[in-house]
Order: sequence, then structure tokens, then C-alpha cells
Amino acid sequence: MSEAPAVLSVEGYDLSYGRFAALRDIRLAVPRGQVLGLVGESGSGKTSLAYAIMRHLPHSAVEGGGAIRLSGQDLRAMTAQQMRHIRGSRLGMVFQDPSASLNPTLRLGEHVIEVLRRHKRLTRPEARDRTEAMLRRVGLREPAAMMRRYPHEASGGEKQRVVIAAAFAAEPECLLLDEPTTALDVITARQILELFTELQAETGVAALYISHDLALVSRIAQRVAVIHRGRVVENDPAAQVFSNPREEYTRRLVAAVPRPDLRLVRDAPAEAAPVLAVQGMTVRYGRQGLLQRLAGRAAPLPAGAREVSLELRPGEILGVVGESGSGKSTIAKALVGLNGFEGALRHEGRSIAGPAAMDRDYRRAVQIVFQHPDASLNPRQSIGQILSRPLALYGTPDGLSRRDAVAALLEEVQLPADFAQRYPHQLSGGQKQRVAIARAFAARPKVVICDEITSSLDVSIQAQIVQLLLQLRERFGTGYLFITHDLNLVRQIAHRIAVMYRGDLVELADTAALGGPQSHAYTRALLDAVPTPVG
Amino acid sequence: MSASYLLRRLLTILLTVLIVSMLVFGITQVLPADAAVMLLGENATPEQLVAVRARLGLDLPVWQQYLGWIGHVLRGDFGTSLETGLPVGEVMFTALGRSLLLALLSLLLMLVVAIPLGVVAALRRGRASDLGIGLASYVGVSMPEFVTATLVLITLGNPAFGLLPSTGYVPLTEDFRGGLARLVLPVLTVSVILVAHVVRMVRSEMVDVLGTDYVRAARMKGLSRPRILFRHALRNALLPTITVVALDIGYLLGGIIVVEEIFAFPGIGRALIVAIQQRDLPSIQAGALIMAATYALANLLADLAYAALDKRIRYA
Amino acid sequence: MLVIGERDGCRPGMEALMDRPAPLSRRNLLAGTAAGGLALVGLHGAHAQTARRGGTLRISVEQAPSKLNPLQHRVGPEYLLGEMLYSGLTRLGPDMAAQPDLATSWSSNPELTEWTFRLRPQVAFHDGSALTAQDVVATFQAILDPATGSPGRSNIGPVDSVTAVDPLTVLFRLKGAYADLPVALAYTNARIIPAAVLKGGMARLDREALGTGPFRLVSYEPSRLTVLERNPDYYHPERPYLDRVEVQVFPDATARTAALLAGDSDLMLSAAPTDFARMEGAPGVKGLRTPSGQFLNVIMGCNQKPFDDVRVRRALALTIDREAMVELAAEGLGTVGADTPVNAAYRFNTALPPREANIAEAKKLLAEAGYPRGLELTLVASDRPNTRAQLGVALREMAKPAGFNINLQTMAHATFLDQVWLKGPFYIGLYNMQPTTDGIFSLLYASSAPWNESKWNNASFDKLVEDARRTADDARRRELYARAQKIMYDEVPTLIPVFFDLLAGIRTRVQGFNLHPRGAVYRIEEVWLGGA
Amino acid sequence: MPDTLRHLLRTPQGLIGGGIILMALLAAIGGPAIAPFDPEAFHVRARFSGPGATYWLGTDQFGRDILSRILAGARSTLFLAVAATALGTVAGAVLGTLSAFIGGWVDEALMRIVDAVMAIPNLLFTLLIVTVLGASGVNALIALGIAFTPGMARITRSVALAVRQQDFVNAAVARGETGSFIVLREMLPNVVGPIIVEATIRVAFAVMGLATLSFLGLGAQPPSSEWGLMVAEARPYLFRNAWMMLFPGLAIALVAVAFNLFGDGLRDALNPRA
Repeated sequence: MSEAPAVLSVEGYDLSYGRFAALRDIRLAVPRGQVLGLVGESGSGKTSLAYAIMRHLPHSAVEGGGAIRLSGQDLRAMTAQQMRHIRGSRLGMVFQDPSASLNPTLRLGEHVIEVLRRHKRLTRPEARDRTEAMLRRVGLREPAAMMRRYPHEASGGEKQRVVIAAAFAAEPECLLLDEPTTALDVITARQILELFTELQAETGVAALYISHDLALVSRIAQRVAVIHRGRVVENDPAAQVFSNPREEYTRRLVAAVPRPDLRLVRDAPAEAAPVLAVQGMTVRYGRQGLLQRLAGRAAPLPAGAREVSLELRPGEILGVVGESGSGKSTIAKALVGLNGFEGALRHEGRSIAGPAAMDRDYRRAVQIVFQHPDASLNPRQSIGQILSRPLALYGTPDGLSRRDAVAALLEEVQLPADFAQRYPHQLSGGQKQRVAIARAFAARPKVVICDEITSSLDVSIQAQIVQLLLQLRERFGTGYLFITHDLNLVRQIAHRIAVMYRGDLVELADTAALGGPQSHAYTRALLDAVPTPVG
Repeated sequence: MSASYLLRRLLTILLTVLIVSMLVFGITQVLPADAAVMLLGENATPEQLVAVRARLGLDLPVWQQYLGWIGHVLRGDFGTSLETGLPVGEVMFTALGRSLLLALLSLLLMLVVAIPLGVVAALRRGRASDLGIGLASYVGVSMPEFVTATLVLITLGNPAFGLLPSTGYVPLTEDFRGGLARLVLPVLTVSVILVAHVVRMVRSEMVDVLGTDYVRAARMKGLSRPRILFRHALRNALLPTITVVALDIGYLLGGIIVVEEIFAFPGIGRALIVAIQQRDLPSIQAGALIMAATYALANLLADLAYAALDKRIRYA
Repeated sequence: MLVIGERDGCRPGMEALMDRPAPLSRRNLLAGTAAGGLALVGLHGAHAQTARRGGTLRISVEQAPSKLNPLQHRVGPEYLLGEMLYSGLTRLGPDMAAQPDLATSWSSNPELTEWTFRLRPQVAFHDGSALTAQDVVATFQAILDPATGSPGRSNIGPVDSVTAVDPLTVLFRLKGAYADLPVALAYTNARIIPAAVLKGGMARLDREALGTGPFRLVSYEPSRLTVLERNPDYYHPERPYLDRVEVQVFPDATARTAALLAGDSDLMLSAAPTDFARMEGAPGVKGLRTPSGQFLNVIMGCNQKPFDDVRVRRALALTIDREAMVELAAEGLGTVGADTPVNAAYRFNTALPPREANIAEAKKLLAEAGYPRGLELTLVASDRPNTRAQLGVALREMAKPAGFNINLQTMAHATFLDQVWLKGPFYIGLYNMQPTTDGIFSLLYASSAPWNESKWNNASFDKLVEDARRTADDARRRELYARAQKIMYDEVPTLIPVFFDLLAGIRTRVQGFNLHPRGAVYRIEEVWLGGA
Repeated sequence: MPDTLRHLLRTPQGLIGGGIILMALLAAIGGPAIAPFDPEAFHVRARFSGPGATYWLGTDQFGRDILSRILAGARSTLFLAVAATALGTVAGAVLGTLSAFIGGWVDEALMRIVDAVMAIPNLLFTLLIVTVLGASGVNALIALGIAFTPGMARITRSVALAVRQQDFVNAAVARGETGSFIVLREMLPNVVGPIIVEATIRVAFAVMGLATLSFLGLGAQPPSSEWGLMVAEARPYLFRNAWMMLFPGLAIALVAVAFNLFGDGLRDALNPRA
């Protein structure tokens, strides 16, 4: 425990919503110049805590005992009016998604100016000058021009810089950061994180950094508090939490964090002919409007993916990484016939000309699992119905009855057989994704395309799902086209990794060789940006 | 927004109006009425009818008649009324002018009343004032204009009380005060449903906006309440309302038909009702077409207003 | 409740015959054919005070006067304009007798087949040109020309030819004897138009008015407002008294009444029975009411089953409680009818005892006619005016106990005219009062009548009407008409349970206006405005 | 579905709206039986009565009992409104789904026409159709149904397109399901919810629209006791007996309010966010 006086301290704080205890006996302290990481999975209470500190709670919240102090003053004793003067000036907050937290109809400069005018009592010209300086400080190259823009005219990174400038504008004593990089792509996130670290060191602000990403937090925070079901279960120096967790929960959490150095797949795929081969595949979006067609001025349609060539051998796990919009999902959709494509696609040596040519054999062999299980399971069908459908299409194995086959499928994905009667909304996110996986495996496919299937899940669930996939592969010899933006995860399991950037496949290499001196500059930047766990 | 966008929108409107013209023309073709008989009365001899049909082009195939008609319309000639023999376009556009006056005043009143009410309801969500406004707006949305109009007539317009003149129309240029006084009751009636509708819209938009991250962010920045309300919340809440108002113009033009009939207001709605009752085909065609075109233009204006206010929209 | 034949039972032309109001019988004998200049002074409104010049009269009407050409007028508001802007040869007095207008005197040969009319000298049209016999000839030729589409064509009598004897004398030759010609020539469409205008085609008259009437046209916006101003060159040196007349259109009766009560209009030419009581009670306003020959009749196709059997017709007539019907259909503002189209408002009428309701007798007749278990019928009523449906609903209820099961079917007026009128076997008609008894009989009920809706075709009735038309002696005519009426009473070609009074509303400062039973006579040039 | 019902009755809108609709339905079914008088019987001596002990809501110009007429009129009013909505909804749903599913130029052409029709103010369009068909309750129903169709087609199409974007439909396509299976089994059950909500709210518009048509003389015809017609018939007697007009007017407003409330409640109940 640090001995310096705490800027922010939470002492034995309780909070509940009705009978649900959201926070129990929270104790935290952040001294000046330090960053405390607060890590927890969804529903753990970390965001409730942030708003409790900001004194912005819904009417249904009931506070128990405890105190929340800012430089010794108890914020719980403050009136709403007093709080309005503390927020933004002494206690700032940065949100997850800059696109949502900036008012779309206000110019970017105004977001900083309003803070300075309010809390620093500056005149408009003074505030404008100060803002320009601030924006320059947060690394925006043409601050004056940027000030005149609207949020939609700036990139995500630029917007988050503006948000950070606004947060630091009034020189607060303490900052709360609620997943400030989650909505950004890896490289930008890295830059924002560096900017924050610099500013934090420069201003000596005390910061509470909230995140679900243990690896990331362990790199920027001096101490890490782990919150689980409303309780802080562990509060230790960062390195210690990672390398030597005290609590069982933390241990599990740490174990679940993907570490590229811990390979989960050891075998190499057999040197056989590829099940799936793609040569020069280009996928275009949209269609020509009626007017354009009539006018005969058909402009070429934008391509989501250009000239991509890939091969997948039986049992191979091929990772595909890239930021959003890089074209990874586009390829996935083309492979299952949801998009038309140009170029060649071969399945076990057979040429597939387009979606229309994908016959039952092809579809049986190539299955897909989507990112959001909420959207990919029909809410009006029971799990049993959902699973029966592929069985009806592709046949029920071993002369089992349909019902038994459904039960068997559920068992394969480690769900109880009586789930067949349930509906998707009665299942948790992880369970739903298991159902989606079961649906894909009902066809006994040779290839399953996993399109970001773990990215909406908490890290511990993610680990279980990955485990499941690997077991199934063991059992059925299935190959995966594993699409993700999580480099750490894919490096744990993939044999080879394809890197996509703005529609182009920039690199395809063995996992071990990735990032070597031969690697593409983008690949290296990507790898540099990824926070790997300390320790 | 670019000139080519504007051009494209105008072309779309033209296409829409063209389709409407076909529909309207088609409808008037199947109406149980014969223009030649209408013109001559039933004392006409068969030879006369044949002659008149030839003169009017009624003996031509329907599509030729349509082309002839639309050709004239494009040159600004809507034909002459079978009833009065007056040029229909002139009559309808004069009437349209009055209806637009009525419509614009109703919109104005609606905005002045509905926005503050909607905001109050949103801010006081779940409290008595919100429920009261909500209930009133439910009732307002559910009252047909003729019921509202009659209620207005026996209360505010009741000659026994002598509050307001209830009927008729005097051009504002002739008698400004008298003309305005005569507009009060119709405007009031038309506004009721609009207000009720828009209040609900403003309220729900406002509730949504108050729950957004950027309003929460503004709160967390410790900004003053007026600044959060006006600069951050209201502005964004009103944007979608504009679209609703544009849609309401369609209702407005329809509702005006009944209101004009009841208050003896000589607008395009009443002109149309009269035309329909008299089976005056050129008047029906012109009136319906002009109304549809007005509606389409109003929608374009709303789009442009939206674009001017919402910086996110870029019309390429 | 359209007093003056809205376009209503009356399509162009038919309305003619449906709209004749009746005379106030007391004044019957006053207006002689040869009254000459005397009648000019007008028995119309005998004013106690002296008329004052000046002011604007605002008249509200119930529908747009959508035709300006007087030869084509069909409805009340148009007749109003026609009368103010134009003049006829004769005009209809309050007693239903002809009075001089542009003709100062007239005479006929003893056979009643040739009539000579002397024109008033030095009368000028609004464009300054002088009125001559040629204008009269051209006007009547235009009316008789089917191409004009003038409803008056069948109402101006059996005119064969019209010729100018000299610049101020016109000779009418008839196809047969006709005692009522001077009255028939007062018809609403018979307005004299300059021959020069008619030669140039009539389209001009859709936008301008070129008459000899007491007022000139200032502006014409049919659906809203028509403005007229005093014609300083009108042949009567003092009239009109008003400087200006505005005709406002209020289709909605409630709105129209409200405008009168609020003082936004001075004269409401037709009032709804429901609003009549309100006007009586309001300050500064009074209701005007005159009994009239306007009626609703239930047409039964006498040439087809089941109405070819007179017992069925009589049975239906016996179900009606006529006193109640006056209440229900006319709000009490009417008189009981005895199934003949003439009543006390006409010059020639013989009162018949109104039929009492007798359900037992009705049942008996129906059974005798072969319908012991009742009769299913569909009665059609047009939607304008709403009194038709009102009467239909009442009839349906009254006839129920006798075994008549009547389905009421209402339809748009235009559709009604197109599909039912003159064709259907069972529907409700509306007729305005006609100037003469002959008119209503020979236009509606004679076998050869152009609007013989019930196809009754009774030879003895036809003969009586024909004889009366050739008879100059009033007593003899009255006798012939009484016998015709009796035949109708027994045979019941149509049901006529109610005659409607004509109703209007007026601001009390308006003087000199009298409600004419015929409906289409207004005499605005005699109106003047008193103090507030 | 029982789940939805429970949710629905838990929202205040759903409860109040449902309650009023239930009452109206009872009147529609048992109206004539519970009416104190024959709705068509004249009481000539008691014309234009105000509300009182004998005639609870007063009598009309023929002395007919207003309460009995309102009860009897519930049937035609509700039936016409619901049927008009159903007609428009079914026609619109078929058009919209087809348009969304076929796509391409068919979709484009259909939507252009829909846009054009929607550019005609609704009431005007209805008026034109009734004028062609002739004035009667059934024709008003048809006209209103036709007038509702483009709007419903629009909504169905956008809901269908949204559902079509869903991954479960993608999954079905990727699985190689037939078009009809995808439309009928995967899409349709998810499209009906929002459409039912929309349709419920439209019943309110239908009630008002039919009343307006009757008011203009183009809807139900005497001696029907359809509420809009009752109001229209009462108008001339406004200053004589305002109750004649007030009660059926209130009945219309009440039922319209009820359907509005019920629709909003349904929307909340079907909304997963609620």
C-alpha cells in the first residue's frame, strides 16, 4: 500500500438496486500521480462504482454505508449544485466510445471550450486560445481546423484525443477512465494509451482506470483492483496481480487471458490437399442504382476485399486478423454464399463458381458461426428447433432419432439436454454461442468459419469457448478459419495467420514467423501495439 | 449538400408527381360520371354528345387523353372546370395559397405549444405533469377533426359568447385583424392533433437524448443545467422531430379538408370536396395533383432543413 | 334543407319542374296580366318606412353559384345572381301571378296560342347597349336550342317560335293553347341577354354578366364570394337601394347560421329547420318562414310489382302518421300532405282531408294484394339534402308494424341521379314549388310528363290536366284540378306526406325582404338597410 | 405469446387500452342484448332528450335512445375499423415482404409507386376511392384498407429488410435453406410482432378515418348507428341537443385512445429493451 495521501478514496462503500447488491464494502485509494486499474467482467459493478464516485446514480440506487472522498472531502455530503462544480473541474471522466460521448451537433472545439468557460471562467477568446493549445498538446496536428469540425468529421482517435483534452482542460485532481480504448482499433488504442500516460505523468493526476482487459491494465497501472460481483477481491501492485494472484477468482481470470507465449495447439495440420482454396477473391458491395444503370454510367462498385488468396488444409486453424473494416468478415460471408465474389474458390479440388454453385455437399462441409449469438439464433425458435434444422437438411447421424441427435449435439457443446426446450433469450451469452457452435457441428463440417465469435464475450467465457472449439477439433478434425481482432488469442491457437488491412491481405505467415524481420510494416505495428500481459 | 443532390431530389419529386398524375387520372377515368353529359346536361342529343366528346378528346384512347392532359399541365394549363368554365389551375392555386396560410399558422402554433410541453414531459418523466401531458396527447391524437371542430364551434365560436368569428375567410390584405380572427378557430382545430402528435414525439426523443452518452458526458463535465438542456439535449431531440413534422404535413393537408369544410374556409381542401361532389373531373385532377406536389415539396424542404441543422448528414 | 331546389332533386332541367313555390293565396287576384307599370311599384314589400339608399348587403347561400350564365342556372344561389344581374320579360308575384319586368304589358289571341309582349323603352344593358326585341328573340332561341343546355327549355311553355314585330314588340307563337304563358316566361332561366353576345358564343357569359338587372358584377369567385354593385342605369329610377351586395358561400348550415348570428352576414337565404328556433331567440336576428309547395315524395314504380297494385300503394300511404312526419322530417316547420303535389301555396288547390294512419287497414290491404306475410322493399334516398334520409328512416319505422320491411339505401347525389332517378322503382324525390298547378301536374304526373317518375299513366287524369290548360276561366280550372287531385288521392301514384316551409334568417336591420314561397324569387333591389 | 400478454397487461397503457377495448368488444358482441331499448325504435314524444333516468344518454331527432344506438353501433364501428386495418395490413404485408424479398427493380418500382401513393394525403386518397366505389360502410372499409396498404407495405418492407440483415437469416442462407423456408419460418415470425403493433395503432386511425368518411357522407348510411354517422347526423342539431353529438364523439375518441394505448403497450411488451 502506498503511503502517499489519497486523492480519491472509497471507504467501505455499499450500493444496491432494490434487493440486488451492486457494490459491497468497496475500499480503494488512489494517491496523487498514480493510476489504479479496476478490472472486472461485465456486471461486476465497475461502472456502478464510477458513477457512484461521480455522484450520478439512478433513482433506484440505494446507498449503504461508507464514504467517497476527494482530497479528503466526502462527496456524499455534497449537494447537487456543489457536485456540478466539482465534476469536470476537480473530478473528470473519460468514456468508452468517443463517437457516442461527443455531441454530434457541437463542433469539436466547443467540447473543450465549454469546460474552460464553465470551470475556469475564461472569456470565449481566452478559452479558444487555451483549447487550441490543449489540442496541440494532445497531438492533433492542426488544432484550429480541428476545432471547427464536427465529431463525424474526425476519426475515432482524433475524437478520443479531444475527449481527453476536455478531461484534462480544467486540470482535475482525479480522473475516471471507463474503458477509454475499447472502441478503438488496436494501433489507435495504443497511441491513446501512450498519450494518457504522458499527460498523467505531466499533470500528476490521480486516475482510476476501468477496464475488462487485465493485460492492458497491468501495463499502465501501478496497482490493480479486481472487482467481482460487487466486491474488490484483490488490490495489489500490478505485477503481482498478474504473476502471483492471491485469489482464486483472479487466478482464473489471469489464466483466461490469452497469452501468445502459451500455445494451446501443439499439433501441426497434415500436409494434405487443401479443403478450401481461394485464389484472387474480390468481393464488392452494393449494386448499381436504377438511375445509374439507365444512364449507363456504371461506376465500379467499392470492394470490401481485393484479390485475396488463401488455403486451408484439413484440421488447420487459420487465423485472420485486422481492424474493423479490413475485409475479414467480408471474406467469411463470401465463403458461405452470403456475398457474391470474383476470383476462384475451390473446395476439395472442385471449383465453386459462386453462391448459386454452393450445393449441399459444400454447405455441409463449410459452416459458419457468427459474432453475436443474440442475432444468429432466431428468437422465435426453441433451441431444439434451431438444432433440428441442420439435422433435417444434412441428415441425422447414426440412425439416431431427431431428438436424440439434438441431445447429442447439446452434449457435445457441454450443455444439458433439456436446453432443447428453451428459447435463446433464456440462455446466457456463452450458452447461446455454444448452441450456435452446436448448430454448425450438426453438419459434421470439414471447415468452420468463426467470425469474431468470442469478441462479445467476457474473457473467462471466451477461454471456455476456445477450449470447446479445440476439443471439437480434436474429436472431428475440423479446420477453422478463425477471424478475430484479438492478436493474443489467435497467436495462441492458429497455425498460420493472415493479416488484412483495408481490404487487402497484406501478410500470410506461420504464427511463429509473424512479426519477424520479413513481416509487413503493418503487421509489425499491430504486434507492437498489442498489450501483452506483464510478467 | 450538393447541387446534384438537389437536382436528384427534384427529379424524384417529379417522378413521384408523375406517378400521382397517372393515379389521379386513372381514378377520374373510372368515376361514374361522363364529362360530356356533365357539360351539356341531360337535355343533350346524342349527336351533341358525340361532338363534345370529340372536342374534348374523350373519344381517344385513355393513354392519349392522359398524354394530352399531362402535356397541358406541364405547360401550366390544368384545363377548365366543367362546372364553372373557369381555368382550374388558377382557382386551385388561389385556394392552395389560403390553405397554406392555414397550414403554416397551424404548424407555427403547433411548434410553439408542442416543444415546450414535450420537453417538460420528458424532464418530469413519470411525474403528474408528464402523465397529464401524456394523457392529453393521447386524447388529442384520438379525436377526429370534426369532433374537435364542433367542440371548438360550440365553445369559442359560439355566437352566444361572441368571442370569435367562427367562419369564412377574409384576405389578410383586405382586413388584417378580421382575417386573422377568422383564422383562429380553424388553426386551433388543425393544431390539436398535430400538437398531440408532436408532443409525444418530442417527449420520446428528448427522453432518448437525455439517456445518451454525450448528455451524460456533458453532465459529468459539470456543465450548467440550461447548457445541458438547450445546447446538448434539445437541439438533438428536435432533429428527428423535423422529419415527423414533414410527415404531418401530409396529415395536415388531409385534415384541412374536413376543417375547411366545417369552417367554410375556401381552401384547396374544400375546393376538392366540391369538385368531388360535382364530379368536376378537371378540378379533381388539378386539386389532387397540386396537393400531392405540395406535399412532396414540403418533404423536400423538411429534408433540407434537417440537413442544414444536422451536420452529420451529407447529401452527396 | 334546400329551399330552392338545390342541385338536388334537380339535375339541370329537371329541377325546373321541381321547384315551384306557391302564392300567398290572399294576394291571389291582385296582379293582373295587364297591370302595367303599376305592378312595378311592387306589392312585394309594402314598406311602412321610406326606403333608404346605401350600404352593403351580405347574403349567405348554401352552395357555390358555379355557373354565371343565366340560361344555365340550376340552383338557388345561381338564380339569385341571375335575378340581380339580369331581367326577364315577366316576373313572378307573391301570388304566383305574372308581373311586368322588361315587358310592360302583354295580351293573347282568344285561343291562347299567340301572345304579344310590349317591351319597356330605353332600357340599357350593363355595357350601355339598348334593349330591343331582337335581344329577346335571340335569348329565347338560345333557350330553345338544345345545345345551350338550358334547363328552362321545358319550363317556358309550348313555345313554337319567337319573332320581333317591331323594336319593342315580341310575338310568341305556341304549339298549343296555354293560359299560363306569362307566368312561365318568368322562369328563372328566361333572362334577356344581348343578341350580340349570344352571337359571339356564350363562353363570355361564364365570366361576365351583361344584363339589364339592378346590379352589376364586380367580382366573381364562385366558391367564396361574389360581389355586385348598384346599377345606376337600372330602369327603375329609385332602385336598387343598396350600393353593394356580397354573396357569401357557406355550405355548412351550422356555419351559415353562426355567421348570421355573429353579424357576418345579413341575410341567410336558406335556413335549416334545426337552426330556425335558434334564430328566433337571438337578438338582432329573425327567422323568416313561409309555407311552400316544396315536398319530398316517395316514388313507387306503378308499372311494376308490387306497386302496380294500388292496394299496396294505398297500404303504404296508410302507415304514415303525417303529423308525426311533419315533426320528424321538417322539425314541425311544414304542413301535412295528402299525396297530391299541390297545396294551399298554389293558386289552384282544393284541400283534401289528410289521410289518417291506419295500420290494421294497411295490413288488410296488403294481405288482399297477396302479401299476407309482409313485403320486403329497398328504398333509395340520395344523401342531399339529409331530409331525404330522414324521411326514409321515419317511413321505414312507421311502415314496419304493417308488415313493410324497408331497407333504406342512401347514395351520393350524383350517383343517385345517374343510376336511380327516373329509373328506380322505389326512391325519394324532392321537388320545389312550381309557379302553376299545371306545371307540377304536367311535368311530373301526366303520362307524357318528362319527369314521369312513377309511370302512373292515368288517362282521365291526363285529360283533366290538358283541359285545364286550355281553360281561361279560373273557376272552371279550379274544378278540373280538384277532380285531378281526387284521382291522385285515391290512386296514390307517389306518397307526399309533408310539405316543407321555406325558411330564411335575416338581420333585423334589413328591410324590404320577403320570403317568396316559390323560392327562386328574391327581389333584392327592393331591399334596404335600416339603422343598426 | 402468453408471456407477451402478461407483459402487456403489466404496462399501464396495455391495461387501460385493453380494458376499454374489451368493453367495446362486449358491446359489439352483446350490444343489442344489453341495450335498454330497440336502437331503431322511435319515441316521438321524447325527441332530443338530454341524459336522464329513462334515456341515460338522451335521445336523438327521432327519439331513439342514444345509449342503445351507441351499443348497437359498436359492432359496425369496430368491425369496419378492424376489418379495414386487417385488409390494409395483410395487403401491405404481402406487398412489403415480396418487395423486400424479390429486391432489384421490382422492389424499386414498387417502392416508387408506394412513395407516390403516399404523396397523396391519406384522407384525399380515401375520398377518391370511395367516390369511385360509392358511399357505403363496406366501401369505406375497402377504401381505407387500400389507403393503409402503401404505409403498411413500407413498414413491412423495412422490418423485413431489418430481419433479413439478421445473422439467423444469414445462417439459414448459409445452410442452404430454400427461399420459402427462410421467408415463412425464419423471417415471418419475427416480422409479425412489429406489424401487429403498427396495425393496432392503425385501428385507432381507422376508427377516426371511418368516422370522418361517415361525417362527410361517404361512409356508413342511415339508419345505421355507426358512430361517425351518429355524429354526422347529430351535427345539425348541435344547438338543440349537443349530447346527441357528444356521446358518439366520445365513444369514437375513447376507442381510438384505447387502440393507441394498447398499441403502445404492445410495443413496449414486445420490445426486448423494456
